[in-house]
Amino acid sequence: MSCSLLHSRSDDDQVFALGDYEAALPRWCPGCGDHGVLAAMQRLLVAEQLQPDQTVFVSGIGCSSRFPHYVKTYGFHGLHGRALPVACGIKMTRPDLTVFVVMGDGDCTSIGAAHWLHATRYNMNMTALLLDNNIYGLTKNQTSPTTPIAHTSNTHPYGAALPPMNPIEATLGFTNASFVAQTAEWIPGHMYATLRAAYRHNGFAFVRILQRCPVYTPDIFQAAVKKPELAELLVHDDGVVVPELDRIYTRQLRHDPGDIDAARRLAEPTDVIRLGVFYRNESHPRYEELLQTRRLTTDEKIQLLNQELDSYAV
Amino acid sequence: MSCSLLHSRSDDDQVFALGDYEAALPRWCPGCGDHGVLAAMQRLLVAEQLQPDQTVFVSGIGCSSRFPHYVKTYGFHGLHGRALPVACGIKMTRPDLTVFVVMGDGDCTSIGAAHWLHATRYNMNMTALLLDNNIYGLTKNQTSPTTPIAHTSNTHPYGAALPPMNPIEATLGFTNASFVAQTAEWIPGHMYATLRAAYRHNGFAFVRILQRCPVYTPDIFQAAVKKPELAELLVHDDGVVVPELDRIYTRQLRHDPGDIDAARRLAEPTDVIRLGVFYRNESHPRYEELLQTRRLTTDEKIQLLNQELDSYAV
Amino acid sequence: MATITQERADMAPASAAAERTPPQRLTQHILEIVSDSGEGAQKCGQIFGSVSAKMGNGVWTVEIIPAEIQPPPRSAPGASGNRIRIGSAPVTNWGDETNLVVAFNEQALLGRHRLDALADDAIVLIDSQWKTHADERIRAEWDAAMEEMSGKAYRFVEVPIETECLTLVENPRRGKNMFVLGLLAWIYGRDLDRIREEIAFAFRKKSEEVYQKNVDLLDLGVKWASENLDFRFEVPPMPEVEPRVVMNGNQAVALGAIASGMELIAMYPITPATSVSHGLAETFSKYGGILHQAEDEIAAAGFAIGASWSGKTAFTVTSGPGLALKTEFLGLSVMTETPLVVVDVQRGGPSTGLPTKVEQADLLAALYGQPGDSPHVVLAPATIEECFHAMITARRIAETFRMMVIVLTDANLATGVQPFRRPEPVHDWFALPPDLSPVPDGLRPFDWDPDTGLSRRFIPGQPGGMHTTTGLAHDEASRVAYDTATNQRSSTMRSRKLAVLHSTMKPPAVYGPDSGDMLVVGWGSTKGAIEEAVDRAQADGLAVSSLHLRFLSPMEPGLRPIFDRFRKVMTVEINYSDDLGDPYITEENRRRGQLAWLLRAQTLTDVDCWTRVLGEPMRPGAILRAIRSHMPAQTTPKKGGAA
Amino acid sequence: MATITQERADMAPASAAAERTPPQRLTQHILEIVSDSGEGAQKCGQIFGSVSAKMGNGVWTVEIIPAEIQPPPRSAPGASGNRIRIGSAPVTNWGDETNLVVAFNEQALLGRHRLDALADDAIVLIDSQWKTHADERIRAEWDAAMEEMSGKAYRFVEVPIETECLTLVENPRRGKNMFVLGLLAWIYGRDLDRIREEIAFAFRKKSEEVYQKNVDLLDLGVKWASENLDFRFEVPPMPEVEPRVVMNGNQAVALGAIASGMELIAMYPITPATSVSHGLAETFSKYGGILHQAEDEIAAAGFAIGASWSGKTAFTVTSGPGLALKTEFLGLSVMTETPLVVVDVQRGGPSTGLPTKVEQADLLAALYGQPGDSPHVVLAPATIEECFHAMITARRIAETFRMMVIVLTDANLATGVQPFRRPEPVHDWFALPPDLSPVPDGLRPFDWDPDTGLSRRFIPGQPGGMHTTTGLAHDEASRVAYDTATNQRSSTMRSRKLAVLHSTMKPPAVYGPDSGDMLVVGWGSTKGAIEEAVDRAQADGLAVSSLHLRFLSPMEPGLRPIFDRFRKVMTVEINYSDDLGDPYITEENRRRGQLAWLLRAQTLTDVDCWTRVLGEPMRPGAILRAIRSHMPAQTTPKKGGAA
Ligand SMILES: Cc1ncc(C[n+]2csc(CCOP(=O)(O)OP(=O)(O)O)c2C)c(N)n1
Ligand SMILES: Cc1ncc(C[n+]2csc(CCOP(=O)(O)OP(=O)(O)O)c2C)c(N)n1
Ligand code: SF4
Ligand code: SF4
Ligand SMILES: [Mg+2]
Ligand SMILES: [Mg+2]
Repeated sequence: MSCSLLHSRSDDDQVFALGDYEAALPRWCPGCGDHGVLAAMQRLLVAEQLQPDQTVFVSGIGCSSRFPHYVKTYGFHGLHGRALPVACGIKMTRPDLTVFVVMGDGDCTSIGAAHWLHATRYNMNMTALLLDNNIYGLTKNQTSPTTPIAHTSNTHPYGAALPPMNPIEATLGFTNASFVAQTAEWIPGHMYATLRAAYRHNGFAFVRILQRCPVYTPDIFQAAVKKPELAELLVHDDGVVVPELDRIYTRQLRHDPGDIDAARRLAEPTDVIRLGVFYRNESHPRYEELLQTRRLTTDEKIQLLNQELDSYAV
Repeated sequence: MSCSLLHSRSDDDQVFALGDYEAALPRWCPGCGDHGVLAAMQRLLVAEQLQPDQTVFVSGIGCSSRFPHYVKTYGFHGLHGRALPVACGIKMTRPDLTVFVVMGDGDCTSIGAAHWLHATRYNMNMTALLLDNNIYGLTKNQTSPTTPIAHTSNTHPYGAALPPMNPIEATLGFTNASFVAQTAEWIPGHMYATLRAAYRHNGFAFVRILQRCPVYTPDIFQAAVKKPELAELLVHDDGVVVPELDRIYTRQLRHDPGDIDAARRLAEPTDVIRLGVFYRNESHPRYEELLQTRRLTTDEKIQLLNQELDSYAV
Repeated sequence: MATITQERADMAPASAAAERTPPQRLTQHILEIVSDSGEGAQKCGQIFGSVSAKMGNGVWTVEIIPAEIQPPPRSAPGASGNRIRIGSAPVTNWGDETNLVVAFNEQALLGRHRLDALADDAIVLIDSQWKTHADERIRAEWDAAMEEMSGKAYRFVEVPIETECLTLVENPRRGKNMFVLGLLAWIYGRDLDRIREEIAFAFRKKSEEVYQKNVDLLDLGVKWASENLDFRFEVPPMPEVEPRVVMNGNQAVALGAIASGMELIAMYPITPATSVSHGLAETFSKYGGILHQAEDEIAAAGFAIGASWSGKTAFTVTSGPGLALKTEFLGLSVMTETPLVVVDVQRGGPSTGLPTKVEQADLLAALYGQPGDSPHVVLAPATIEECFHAMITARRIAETFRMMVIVLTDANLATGVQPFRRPEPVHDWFALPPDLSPVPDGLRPFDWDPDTGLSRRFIPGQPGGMHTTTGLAHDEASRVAYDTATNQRSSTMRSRKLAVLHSTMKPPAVYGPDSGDMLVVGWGSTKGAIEEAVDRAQADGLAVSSLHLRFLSPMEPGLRPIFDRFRKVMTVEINYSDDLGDPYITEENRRRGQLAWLLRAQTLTDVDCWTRVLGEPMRPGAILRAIRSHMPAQTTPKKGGAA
Repeated sequence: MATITQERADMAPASAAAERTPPQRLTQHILEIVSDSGEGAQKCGQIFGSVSAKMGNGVWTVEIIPAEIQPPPRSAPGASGNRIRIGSAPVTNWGDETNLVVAFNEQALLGRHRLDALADDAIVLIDSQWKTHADERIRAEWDAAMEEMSGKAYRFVEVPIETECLTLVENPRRGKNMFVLGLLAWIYGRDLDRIREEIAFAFRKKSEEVYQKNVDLLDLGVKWASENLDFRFEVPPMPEVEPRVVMNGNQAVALGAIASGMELIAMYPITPATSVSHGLAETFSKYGGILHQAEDEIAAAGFAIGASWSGKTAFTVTSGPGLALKTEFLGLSVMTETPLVVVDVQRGGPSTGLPTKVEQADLLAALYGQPGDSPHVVLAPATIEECFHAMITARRIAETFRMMVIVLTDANLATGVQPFRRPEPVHDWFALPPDLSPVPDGLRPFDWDPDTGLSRRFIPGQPGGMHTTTGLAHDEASRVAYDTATNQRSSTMRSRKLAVLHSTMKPPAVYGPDSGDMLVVGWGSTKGAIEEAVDRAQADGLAVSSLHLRFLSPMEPGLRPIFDRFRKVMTVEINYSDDLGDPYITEENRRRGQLAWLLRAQTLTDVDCWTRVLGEPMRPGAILRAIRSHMPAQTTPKKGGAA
């Protein structure tokens, strides 16, 4: 219905600088990993010169979901767990818009799990970020599905009972998954390259970003931050390659994102943290394209409606 | 909390016959696959001599969810999509009860998807059946997530737009999955053996039962029913082996349910219908066991409570 | 198509029998055809109904649907068919008990009998084969059924339906319905040409031979009737009426949505709302519309809100359990002032309740279900025609006021079929394409007008309009705001919009004299039945009038002055209320009908109520009895210190 | 622990300064300590509060929590700390504006000033370092802040807090709070031994050295105050009181749940309800209890219902958005008559609204949110002590009546800390283990007593009780039933239970004279503030009384007769209502406070309301002003034809 809207663009020649994408001053804690994600995203917006008024950030509720307030584009800060349905409604109505979705781990993998699974299946062209700090931050320290087993929180003072959910493994099992990647906010170069690959992917791009929460989970990613050898980069021309990291991140594995079986094997829990594109496949249809129809003028509609009414005539 | 309840059992020496498990007359359409599932289940109840008053069937809403009304045990016919949370609450409170869950494809994989994913992760000891007729039956013919692409229904008169969801593939991606199997209601022997294996598994056993709906999806499983060669049986001593089927179902594959990678490969969409146990792993902890605590007498509670109140004393 | 004269010439019955049996003139009659499901009674009824409408009768058709998808044959609960009320004036409701029934077997008949659906003196045309059936079990069932029904004065007419059909077809399950249509055509003098047209249309995808076979069965029925029956009825048509369309309330909602210019529906299937989407699934895309079947009702609401927020007002359709799930998103729509239209086709509750049956018990949930203060509009069409126009009104209000609008219909409107004046679509019904022009400097996304609370929303794509919409408390610039003043101010602005809408409304019109002993107040689908009951009451000399409300939020103005002119005010609703006189029930603890409760708070009038939750539409006769039994004694003071 | 004499001996200040500065005697005083978060103002306040309670004062403590988790230092919205009201009688609410504030920097102070939190003549002790800070930007901020606050008559006392602390510690961020505690100990004459005990307890996990350092800072504060301050306050303790405990409302709910014998909570985190589960997470398992953090609120409700159905009544705890999501399951609990206790700790709405702030706007959603007719109980504790006992009552009603019970508390009760009479647990508070004895022949799972609607539920494991519970309409045997009579009957039985419960209730007691010019009616956490306002109004000679409601469903009996004895009835609520006199607002379209709305329908009395949604607890002074401005003119008739 929105094809015609495409022609409503303005000042296409304008060049956008970082400042053009900066909105309210971020209110995250000092040292919060979300700051880094925001920086990488704004860098991407500049690099891709995305029209602020043609770009939308949709989020749920959580520390991470404050994201849209800090980017000077259109934003929708909705309900806890429900970012994806709103984003899908937007993209369906306005395929001309660039849509980013920002979710927390509780937001996406707990209360939002059904939408996560189904949005993956709809495979609409948007970029979905899971800012995974392994904890409920905004509500002050409760266990999330990705919280490591035995980690203590306010709801599990004696330690989480269950092994953590593996969002990459899960997404790879969702029908129609077309882009599944993992990166870490403390490796800006890798995060940027991954966000760019996700943005450029034509379909539903799911990126899990390992994110530090110095307040409630300071310990969790500490080791990985200090020891690059704990991370293994999945590299491939169809995935992400970040040459400048080669010196520090020597542990690298060539992985073809087209190989789903390999992707699933690599996604299984291990003590190394694998970063990169696990799976990518652009052959899946995009739901918004399947449903697009020609936009009618009111006159055309009236004519059709009269015909239809006649078929009900007494 | 309920250990003590275990001792409240009665007449343990009684022997139960089929009739002891028969309740209201099934109201499903003639030829509905649900009749067969009911028969197989009642056969299992007899074989395992399950105490009717110690057994609970929990369901959502749908044709298939009428199941509990037809079995003379305790039953909870709850809300559409919400059978699993209720079942988990029951099992947590009463580990002494045997719990079966009956869901439809819309029930489990659409509106109930979040609970499906999380109940798998909780891995409580119960048997969950997905009666998958690839359609919304009770509401009279709307597309479900498992409806084949291009299949027409009342909500998609021009054919389903998306490829069908693959529940086996999805479940195999869910963290903590411990038993994942598929069977077909038109092969009673195989269905029975699969239900028995699921029941005997200590953990959350998920069984997808391909189910015919002669009213709305008569065509879908017709070929498979007529042509045994379209089905491939996954056989293994730790899975299901049904010798009497060997003559008709010649297409068989030895698959070790302990091999997750193989399981996932076998679960990928193909034109053959694979039946059997894809994955089984009893090493995962069961949530209800992790949370069980000693049941206290009221006196003990009062004593503890007084201590706790004292810690708040002015 | 046949000309008038031809029609007349061929008006059934053209036989001598017709002359022998002069028709009895009636102003209205209710007939129904019941069979096992799959025997085609529904098609028979549909054709009879639409031909009657085309001949100029007022018509109200209701499907008789069994609880199961495919119930066993010859079972009472399995009765399936069609119930048609025809009149020589517009018919506004399904009426009282059935006057004439054609039953394919005695069990289907029994099902109807047990529901009290048949008039004491109903004429029952029944297939005689079962009475003398070879299977003695069946003969026994027949006898038992007759025994059970013996209390009533039904007038049985045994018809060898199957035997007759077998003279033309092998499998009577496929033919009986046309034979029966023939019987009815003769009894009610229906136009056979028109019937043949309908048959031709019904079987347009089948062979000429199939068509001929059905027409032969039709003629056989006419012939049998003319030779064997000694009664006929004539329900004269209305004088030439303006062009009409005939459809059910869900079809009207779907067409109304199209006429409103909305272009996206997100829904999740639920009875009895789903058929709205079935209609749209066929046609919506031709209008550039999009239908999204979501994974659940929550996602459907979110999807629709996303669509509205980024373009044009979208809508969602559901029923009780789905409304419950949408609750949180409805609050978000209110808080973010994102237009949204929500259609709730009410069914029997609470919980899963009675999915296929009618109830009006979602009113308070629609009004107050959302935690926090959530001002929004609730309106309830009273007729199938209004279902169409309500969608246009709802869309316009939603957009003008940046408001969530709930449209309450019910299973009675959703499944009732009735002819009404053909809508003539005009431009201003349709929403305009979203305005994507640049946002003037200094304008903010919530620049509430301090008087009206109205503000202009920004849509993505509008240069200069960038902002983040949030469900948290926010100020004019859509910034999250935790301070005391902003929350008080923004709450006031969201609420003010309802007062502004209210200020544009006129008091509702009283049906009947505008003062008297009793005023019956209703809302939604009960209008026709209430007004018919009021007409009869007035004919009996009772000083009763009625009032029907469409807007429940904001409540329609001027009620108190109207109420003051009546000695008693009573609502009639299809929802639950305690009955005075029952154990433990007092004036003080009595739980009242939902509208009655609202009106008491609104007008401080001691509004009484008479409500039932029988899972069926109100019968005018039952309402009339309630009116009689609730008439104020000449002595009662108008307002007692009730509570 | 030190003996009385020792205490007296060591009562601060034991200094000459004390003699120089005789304390000013007060009946109550409000003080607060504000700082950047992380500077320990909260601990300082907590110790002050609990020592005051132990000394026999009435106390009400409220945390001052910034919106962000870790706001930037020296920012107005980042003000973090503790607000303590002490009195020589029990303190029932947070009171009005603050009388004395200690601010670690001028920005934190400014945050409080902007919220109108400080009395015009408040004494402000503020760290002087910023005024003369090396960084001129900071000096400029200081000047700007002073400028902004110049409108008020605050009495500033500059204290070299940091400078002094640096004489003992390197990093003052860790020490200032103890120094300030010393200042306050001297000003209010707090017992230093008790303070040292509290410090010892607070740092029990730290080294002796840490403890000593803190005590040194404390003494330094006392010393500085005694040498430099010329004012002291004495708020005399109460005469010996019965044993008391001190906690917030969420802790009371958690302990009450334990005392009720419930053994399972299923929840999903949400502010401000979550801390109920934090407490239980620590201790519940010791009682044999189970805490399940579900994947969402829907699952939490389903899990609790499953637990209740198969064993003992379970409960769930949530706030507005979560209540919305539970709506469908609440309807199922009602329909299946499965006991369930739902605690809704209300926060600012609608939608995500003001998550950390107080509001009372879920009342109508709690009562009417569920589609269909869903009779259930809604009760609202009025004090922190009642939060404890409400859980015991709720559990008992839920079980006795097979009923869903919603307990409405709010952020004010949840976070307010107050001493109250120590509960003395007794056996009959606790639920009995489920009875698994065989079901007598012939008994059915819904054998409703025709008078009371009560029936005995069967629990899995009971031999002979096998049946299937369903959310569809059902009969006594729990069979799905679509017929008209069964639906009317079962609806009646579910509703009847409320009338029976109502018949056991007594009319509420009026606070103050039982007749007069105005009756102020409230519910929930506003009780203390309302009654304090009423006391003051009576002291000023106004004929005002108040009434506080705990049961909202069924509504408490006898209201109309009480209302009739007052010339005007007005509710005071923390929820939204339109104000008369605002544009477009008329008596007719005015949207009223939620309780006012209920009471109008219930009593047909023209109940007025004064409500605000400021996101903060009611201030007695504000209520008093509202009472004054709403007093009926001597001429007004009691009930006008309002609507
Ligand atoms: C329906 C609903 N349930 C619960 C909440 C409370 N809540 C807000 S954010 C949140 C989870 C935050 O954790 P996460 O999603 O991981 O985001 P983070 O804060 O860690 O970035 C919860 C439970 C809510 N706002 N709405
Ligand atoms: C909350 C809610 N939404 C929708 C419905 C309507 N509904 C009942 S069953 C059903 C789906 C039935 O399909 P499935 O789950 O596949 O079960 P089947 O009937 O095919 O066995 C739906 C949508 C409902 N009862 N409740
Ligand atoms: S609490 Fe954790 S996740 Fe939230 S803002 Fe602070 S550091 Fe970031
Ligand atoms: S509609 Fe299909 S699934 Fe439902 S009962 Fe009939 S055959 Fe079975
Ligand atoms: Mg998180
Ligand atoms: Mg199905």
